[in-house]
Amino acid sequence: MKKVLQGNIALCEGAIEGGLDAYYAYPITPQNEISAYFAEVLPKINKVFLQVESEIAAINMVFGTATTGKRAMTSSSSPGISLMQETISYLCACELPCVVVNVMRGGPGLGNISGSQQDYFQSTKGGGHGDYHCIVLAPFSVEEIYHFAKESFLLAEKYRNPVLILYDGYLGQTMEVLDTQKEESKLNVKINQQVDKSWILDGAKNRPSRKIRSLLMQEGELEKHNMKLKEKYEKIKENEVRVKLYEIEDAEICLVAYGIAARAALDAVYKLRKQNIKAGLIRPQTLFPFPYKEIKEISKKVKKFLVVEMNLGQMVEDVKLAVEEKKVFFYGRPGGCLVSAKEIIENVKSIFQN
Amino acid sequence: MKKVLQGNIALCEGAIEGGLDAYYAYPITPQNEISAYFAEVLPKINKVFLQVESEIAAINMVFGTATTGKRAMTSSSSPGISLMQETISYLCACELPCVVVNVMRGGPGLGNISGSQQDYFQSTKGGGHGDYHCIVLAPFSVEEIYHFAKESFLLAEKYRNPVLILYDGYLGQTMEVLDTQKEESKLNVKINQQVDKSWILDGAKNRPSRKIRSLLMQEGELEKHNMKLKEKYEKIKENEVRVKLYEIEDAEICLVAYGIAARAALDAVYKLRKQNIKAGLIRPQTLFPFPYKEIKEISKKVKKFLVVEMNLGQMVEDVKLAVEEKKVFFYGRPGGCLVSAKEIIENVKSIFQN
Amino acid sequence: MRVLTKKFKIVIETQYCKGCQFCIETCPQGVLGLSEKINKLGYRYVEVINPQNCTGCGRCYIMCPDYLIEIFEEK
Amino acid sequence: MRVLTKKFKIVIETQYCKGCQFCIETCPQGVLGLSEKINKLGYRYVEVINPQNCTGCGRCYIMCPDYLIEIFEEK
Amino acid sequence: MQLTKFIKPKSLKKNHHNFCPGCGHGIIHRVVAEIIDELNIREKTIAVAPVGCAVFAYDYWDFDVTEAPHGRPPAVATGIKRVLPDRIVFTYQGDGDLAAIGTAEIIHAANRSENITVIFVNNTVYGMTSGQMAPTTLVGQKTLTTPYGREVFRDGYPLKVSELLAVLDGTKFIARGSVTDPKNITITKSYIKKAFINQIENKGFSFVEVLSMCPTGLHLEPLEAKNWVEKELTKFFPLGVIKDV
Amino acid sequence: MQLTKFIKPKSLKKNHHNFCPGCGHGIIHRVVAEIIDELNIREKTIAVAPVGCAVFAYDYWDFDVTEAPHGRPPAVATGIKRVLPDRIVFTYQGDGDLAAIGTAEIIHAANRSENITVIFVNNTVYGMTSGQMAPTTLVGQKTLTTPYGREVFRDGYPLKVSELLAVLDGTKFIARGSVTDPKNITITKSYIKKAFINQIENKGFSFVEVLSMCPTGLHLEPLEAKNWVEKELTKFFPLGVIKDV
Amino acid sequence: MYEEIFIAGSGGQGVLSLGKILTFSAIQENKFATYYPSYGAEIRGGTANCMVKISNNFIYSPIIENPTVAIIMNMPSYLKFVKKFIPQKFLFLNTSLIEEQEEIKKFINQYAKNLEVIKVAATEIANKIGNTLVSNIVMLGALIHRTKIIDIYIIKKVLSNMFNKKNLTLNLKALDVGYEI
Amino acid sequence: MYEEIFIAGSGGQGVLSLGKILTFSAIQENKFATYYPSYGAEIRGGTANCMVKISNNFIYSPIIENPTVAIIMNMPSYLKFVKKFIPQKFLFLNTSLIEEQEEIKKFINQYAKNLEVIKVAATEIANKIGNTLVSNIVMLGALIHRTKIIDIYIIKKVLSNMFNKKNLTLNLKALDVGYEI
Ligand SMILES: Cc1ncc(C[n+]2csc(CCOP(=O)(O)OP(=O)(O)O)c2C)c(N)n1
Ligand SMILES: Cc1ncc(C[n+]2csc(CCOP(=O)(O)OP(=O)(O)O)c2C)c(N)n1
Ligand code: SF4
Ligand code: SF4
Ligand code: SF4
Ligand code: SF4
Ligand code: SF4
Ligand code: SF4
Ligand SMILES: [Mg+2]
Ligand SMILES: [Mg+2]
Repeated sequence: MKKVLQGNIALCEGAIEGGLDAYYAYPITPQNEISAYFAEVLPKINKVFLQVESEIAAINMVFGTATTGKRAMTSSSSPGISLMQETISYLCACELPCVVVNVMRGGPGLGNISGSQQDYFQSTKGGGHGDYHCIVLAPFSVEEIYHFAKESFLLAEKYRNPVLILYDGYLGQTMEVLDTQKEESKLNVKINQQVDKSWILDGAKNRPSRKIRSLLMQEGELEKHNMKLKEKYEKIKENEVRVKLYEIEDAEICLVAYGIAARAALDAVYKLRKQNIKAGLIRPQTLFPFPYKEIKEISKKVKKFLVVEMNLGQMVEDVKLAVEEKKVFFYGRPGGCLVSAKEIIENVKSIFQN
Repeated sequence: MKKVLQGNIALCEGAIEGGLDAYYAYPITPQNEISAYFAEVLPKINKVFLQVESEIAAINMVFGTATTGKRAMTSSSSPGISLMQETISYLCACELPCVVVNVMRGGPGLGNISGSQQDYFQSTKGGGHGDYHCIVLAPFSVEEIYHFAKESFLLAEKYRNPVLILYDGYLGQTMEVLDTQKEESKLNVKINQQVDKSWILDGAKNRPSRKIRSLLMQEGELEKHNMKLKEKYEKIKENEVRVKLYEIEDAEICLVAYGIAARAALDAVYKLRKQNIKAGLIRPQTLFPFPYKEIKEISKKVKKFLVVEMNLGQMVEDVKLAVEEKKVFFYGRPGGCLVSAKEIIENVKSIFQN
Repeated sequence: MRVLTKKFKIVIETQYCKGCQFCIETCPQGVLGLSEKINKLGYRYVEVINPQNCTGCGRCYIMCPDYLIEIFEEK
Repeated sequence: MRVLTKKFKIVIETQYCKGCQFCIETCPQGVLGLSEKINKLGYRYVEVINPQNCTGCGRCYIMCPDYLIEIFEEK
Repeated sequence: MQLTKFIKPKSLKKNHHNFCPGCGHGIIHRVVAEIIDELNIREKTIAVAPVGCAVFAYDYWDFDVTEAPHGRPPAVATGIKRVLPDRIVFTYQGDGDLAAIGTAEIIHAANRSENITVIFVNNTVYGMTSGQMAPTTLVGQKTLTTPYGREVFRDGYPLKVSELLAVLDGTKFIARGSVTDPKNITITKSYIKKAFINQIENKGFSFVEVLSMCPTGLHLEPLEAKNWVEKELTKFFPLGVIKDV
Repeated sequence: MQLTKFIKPKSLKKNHHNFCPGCGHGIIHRVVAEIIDELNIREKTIAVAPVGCAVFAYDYWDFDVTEAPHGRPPAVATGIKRVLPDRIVFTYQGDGDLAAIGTAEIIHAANRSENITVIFVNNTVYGMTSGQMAPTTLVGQKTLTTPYGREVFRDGYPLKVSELLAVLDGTKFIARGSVTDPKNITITKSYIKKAFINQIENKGFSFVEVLSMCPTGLHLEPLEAKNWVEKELTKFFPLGVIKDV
Repeated sequence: MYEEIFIAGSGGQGVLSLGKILTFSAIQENKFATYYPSYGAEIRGGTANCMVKISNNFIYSPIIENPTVAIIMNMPSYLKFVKKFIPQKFLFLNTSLIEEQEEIKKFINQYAKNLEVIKVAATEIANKIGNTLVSNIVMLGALIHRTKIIDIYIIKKVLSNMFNKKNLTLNLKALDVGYEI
Repeated sequence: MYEEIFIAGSGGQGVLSLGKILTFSAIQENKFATYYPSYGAEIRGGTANCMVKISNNFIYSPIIENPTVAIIMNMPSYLKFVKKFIPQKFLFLNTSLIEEQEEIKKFINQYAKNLEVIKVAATEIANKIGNTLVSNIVMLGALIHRTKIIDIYIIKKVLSNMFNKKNLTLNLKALDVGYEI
């Protein structure tokens, strides 16, 4: 079905379609439309909407709801997400499936309320303490926001792991058309997948009592738990990488970009081709797991890579982990500035000139 | 002068020697000795000691004190540091010099109270939002803790940037001898360096009023500020990299390790050499800035690198950014387990066997 | 009958007025009114319609959220 | 004079006793005392020294922080 | 000859602010500036601005001002006052900043009786983020996130911050004023002045809550918003001195 | 024939806890377990353990228990109760957990009148982290971080959490008990039971503060610690029902 | 086709609605369209604006780069935005509230040689129809008439999905009046 | 020289002090030494322990890997630690509080063939001297006597820096008595 929605609203509709049970949040621009929408709609369908005292409270309510096996979500923007880092580490440690949404804005500090991609490191390497990973989804259109939101709970439950949906203020505010049926926007999950719920807390009725905890003080216990988590992350890396390739076959230069920046990059690709410059685009839809293998494979043929981000250079490090450093170029704008096709084209040309 | 001190106490004595004005903190193991010591000593020398309601309050008091140009410090361990991420981003954005200490413990989540190195990413890539960097110092002995603490304020003031001192619970708890005079443990600062204090808030007497802020809403303002910060970081990268090299000249394999793990690695190096395996060690004392250049230079001669960390593999990514991937091996133990020379030796041998 | 022994000058930065009308409502003497015109901020702004009635009470000054009003006493 | 019409059995897991003496202090009948010996936790533990005096009042049960004491009524 | 009778205080910069028409922040900003002038403390005052519509205070006041992360002004002020005890330090915070995310910081600064002044602007909504429910939103009040009105059952009761803080031994002066008319502005000014004088006299934590209007967040015309504050809000949040020890 | 008179409640696991000798947590754990048994709600109870010495509660109670990040049990409990309103949800928190880092969460859960039960163990120190000052530490009391005794001027006043929460309209039952003798334990038990029954009857937020002894943190022998709580602590923190509506 | 439309005015003038109606209509016509509003604290200070892009192909960036059309509804927006978003084809001005400035006119002329300036006294017209609130729809009518960006019947269909009967009549009238100027 | 010394007992038995005294003394002798205590919640449950390493060279890890000496002051520590930290040279047991277990003895024998077990009724001896609190120093005396790890005069010097006069006398006495057993 075709719809016209704002990015932030597509998130809401996707989440509801995906079985959201409870949403907790604290206001912050540029994602206030999410709370406003849920405030109106969730009470009508008997789901929980709660505006709470802080982002820390919100993520801990998500923690609580997740312990019961119900589907909980919170959303915020960069500074608010920073405040959630301790609990996100706990959520990963306790293996609680849930969904966190970061509609990124310009940073650091209070920054501004424009869109940005300055939280890539925080999202993918773990902004909190300890070795852990959220699964990070990076939609680049309102349509992908919808589908990723819809399927994020299934993905989280498949691995008992938090899913982070990461997009920026520009995309969050943009209204465009989407197709709720579109196959290619979907993730590697099944609606009726078998999920182990033998760990949830709902009262020890006709079963032994259960506990959820991350404190592992016995010798070696915590190491073992870390190793178990590592295994899970390896499995995720193997199965859940999603990346879209555009005009790669004969590309002489390959752009790498995600989210809103990938739209500008794609624009640039087609414009460059009109000017007979064979450009292509690699667009990771998952940032963790990152498509190292896929990019490495491509790098066997492609000589140059231009990573385009709306920051000072973050994902570029991951690209360099996949590709020889000297092949990798970077163009980025921090501080909430949208990159444009024009700027990208100029950069591509100057790479070829040097 | 020689002294015998516990790591956490050396931090205190170094900080006092370095001119600490105020310390704010919330208790957490394994760094409670710091508060206990300061609680006893700071009141006697008319400096501020305050145990406060939370880590968030502590780091924000540091923020307040830093706005006045006075020397403020807080310390915590992994979960507590995660809670500080939002404000650390603000501190970097507002360019406030101050010192934050993370005595790392096992994670993720509540984890355990043992020492670990699982917060490398958080510390070096920015656990908070936005593009920013703390200068990250990684002492590997009680002596280095003392000297780094002592000189950290000067370094912070030199760049108007927070300094993060990063060590683990093992080192924090260990008591050993140190030399308060030792030259080679010192940083690139001068006691009487000229520092610009024209930005501090102390009342607008005989001067225009001042403001400190990170909200930059005018078009392009925030991007410009980010670029200014970037320039600063580049300067830091140029001038402040510190790395110790051991037995590198003829090394066939080079270990890379920092902090307590580097001690085990160094032990392994000497033991390996006794077994006629030419091992060397690269020990970064600064994690940001990271010694990419130095490692790259060494990689021209050395064929193999074994990165040793007390985590699931974090610094190894930075080493791979400096050295071709296939040369780089990793050995790590997460969850608060100390790596041992024996384990490292085994790993080195198995690398040579394969 | 009240006798005005002093004269007051009301200075208003009308180009920054946001037309909230707080000053108009609070003035007991009906000194102020709202212009039909729009200033460069896009608001209908306040104007002094009965300057002679001003008693210099300062209520308008106190109420103006944009601190646009100043009152001077003329001797 | 009080007549004991019931008999009570006091069961204490003394190997887990931490010797806090709360039970001893609270017992109005002097039923309990502290052993000279040390249990495997390393504490001098509680022992029943005057079982016949027990009135089954349960004060010791209520006070024991380690919930080691149980009282049974024998008929 | 012209005598000045009512003129803009020196502690305000010469520029003009960006608040919406009829926003109470403007009035309170001016009142604070007047007090700073009258007490002659402009040169030793350091203010801590919140995150909220008043974040731009540093652009309007002509004394030293720092930003603070959302909700943390009391902690930031503590960090300033502890190392510069002879400076005058105050925070200026909205109801989201102080009564929601910053609850722990205000309670503990109050409990420590930090010798600072706190100005708490209660406009019952999150103005800056477009009018969501605040802790002080009245029962039944419609906001962006309570489209059907605030429900006690779900959202809890409007938080009476002043009465709550008054329970703490650390609080030395607490009062609630409003800015809906010249008389109340004058009273509010006397409260805030007292809260500054307390600090000068080292009496400890002093706190003034100011009922204020956010026409934009309330979706009312300025005059309507002002009347609503005067008529409705003061019913639930009674004006006056709550504590003075 | 043997009749059981006083036996360990079913809601306690068969193992033994690791608290220090004379630690009040053990008594309170047992009392809670007895109540859960008596109300026959073991199979629908979900507890939220704090970070603090009681973090191991999940190892001792034989019903569902989750950990929560330090200070956040009220938020975690909210997240559980809102989606499972027919379960019995309670938090068990120390004075560091609840009254320091968790201040905002407890105030707002109380203000929302979350229909949960909160058991607040006030032992005046941070037991888990080796005996630092807590918000409830008495004036003059020596702890690891107040080696010269708690000073009002620097550290503020001991926080009376129960009295503070009682100001909020959202709190329905608040009482303070102690565990220094069988009589007070019995009274405390009746408070906690009431706080659970309130929840069963959907009355809203119910809160019981329990004065408890931490011999290790106080550096006293168990009996001394118990006596100190009985004699000294109750002077500042009076026992009894504080609010019951 | 490819149009970048910038629309600005005061918060109460319905500039965001105007943008949304254009967007919905374009999509009804099976075109691609994006809509990007000003939001948050930006809105304060009297002006609101939005950016609409309409194209036969997927639209990459929702942000205006080379505006083809600009609709300016009040004076502050005129002062603030016109020099920044100089349209290359059409500039619609609500002359009820805008007094053109020589300096700005000159500036525009320099960068947009073929620009056509269309002046509509939208607020006055709306007032005559019955409510100044429909000044945006009056402007929409004028826009459609002059630019033919979208079929007016589609616009009417979209409007009829948005309004109840009473308001619809008013809005359709405003559209027609605007169209017929 | 290279010694790894493990010391365990109850919190009140001064095992941490014992470790510190050894460390200070070794450093006084210009040796390298590290001291690593148990801490935090670990200490609860009746036992405290510390690890001391003494060497002529820089010590890399403060954690015991191959203990040469172990000093066990009470029964819970005996049960908890001896099998985990089997010393290769000397095992000092405070027999006042420890009853050796056959199973543990066997286990140890298997892994430390040349181990010498030295039994000291430290608590009783300390009690006789005047205070059970100095049982640790009695043990220290015995340790120094048997192992010669550190010169006893250095130990005395360190002690005299640590205690006031009254306590010093008692401690020196305990040291001597322990030394002379
Ligand atoms: C950590 C964090 N969370 C949320 C926000 C978004 N935010 C900015 S201001 C504000 C609330 C403003 O409300 P209030 O404090 O009442 O001030 P007002 O604007 O009403 O004066 C919020 C939630 C933020 N900037 N940082
Ligand atoms: C974020 C965070 N900060 C600090 C700690 C360390 N910590 C663990 S328990 C505790 C306080 C314990 O005191 P209390 O809540 O009074 O419980 P008690 O042990 O006295 O029962 C602290 C500060 C932590 N685990 N996490
Ligand atoms: S000073 Fe008083 S009388 Fe004069 S204009 Fe102002 S309010 Fe009216
Ligand atoms: S009070 Fe000020 S802003 Fe409001 S109408 Fe009067 S002059 Fe204008
Ligand atoms: S039940 Fe009563 S009388 Fe019997 S031992 Fe216990 S306290 Fe004493
Ligand atoms: S109360 Fe319990 S732990 Fe304490 S002495 Fe008695 S039996 Fe032992
Ligand atoms: S949104 Fe409300 S509080 Fe903010 S400036 Fe506008 S009226 Fe004032
Ligand atoms: S430290 Fe205190 S609170 Fe913790 S277990 Fe020991 S006595 Fe109990
Ligand atoms: Mg507000
Ligand atoms: Mg406590």
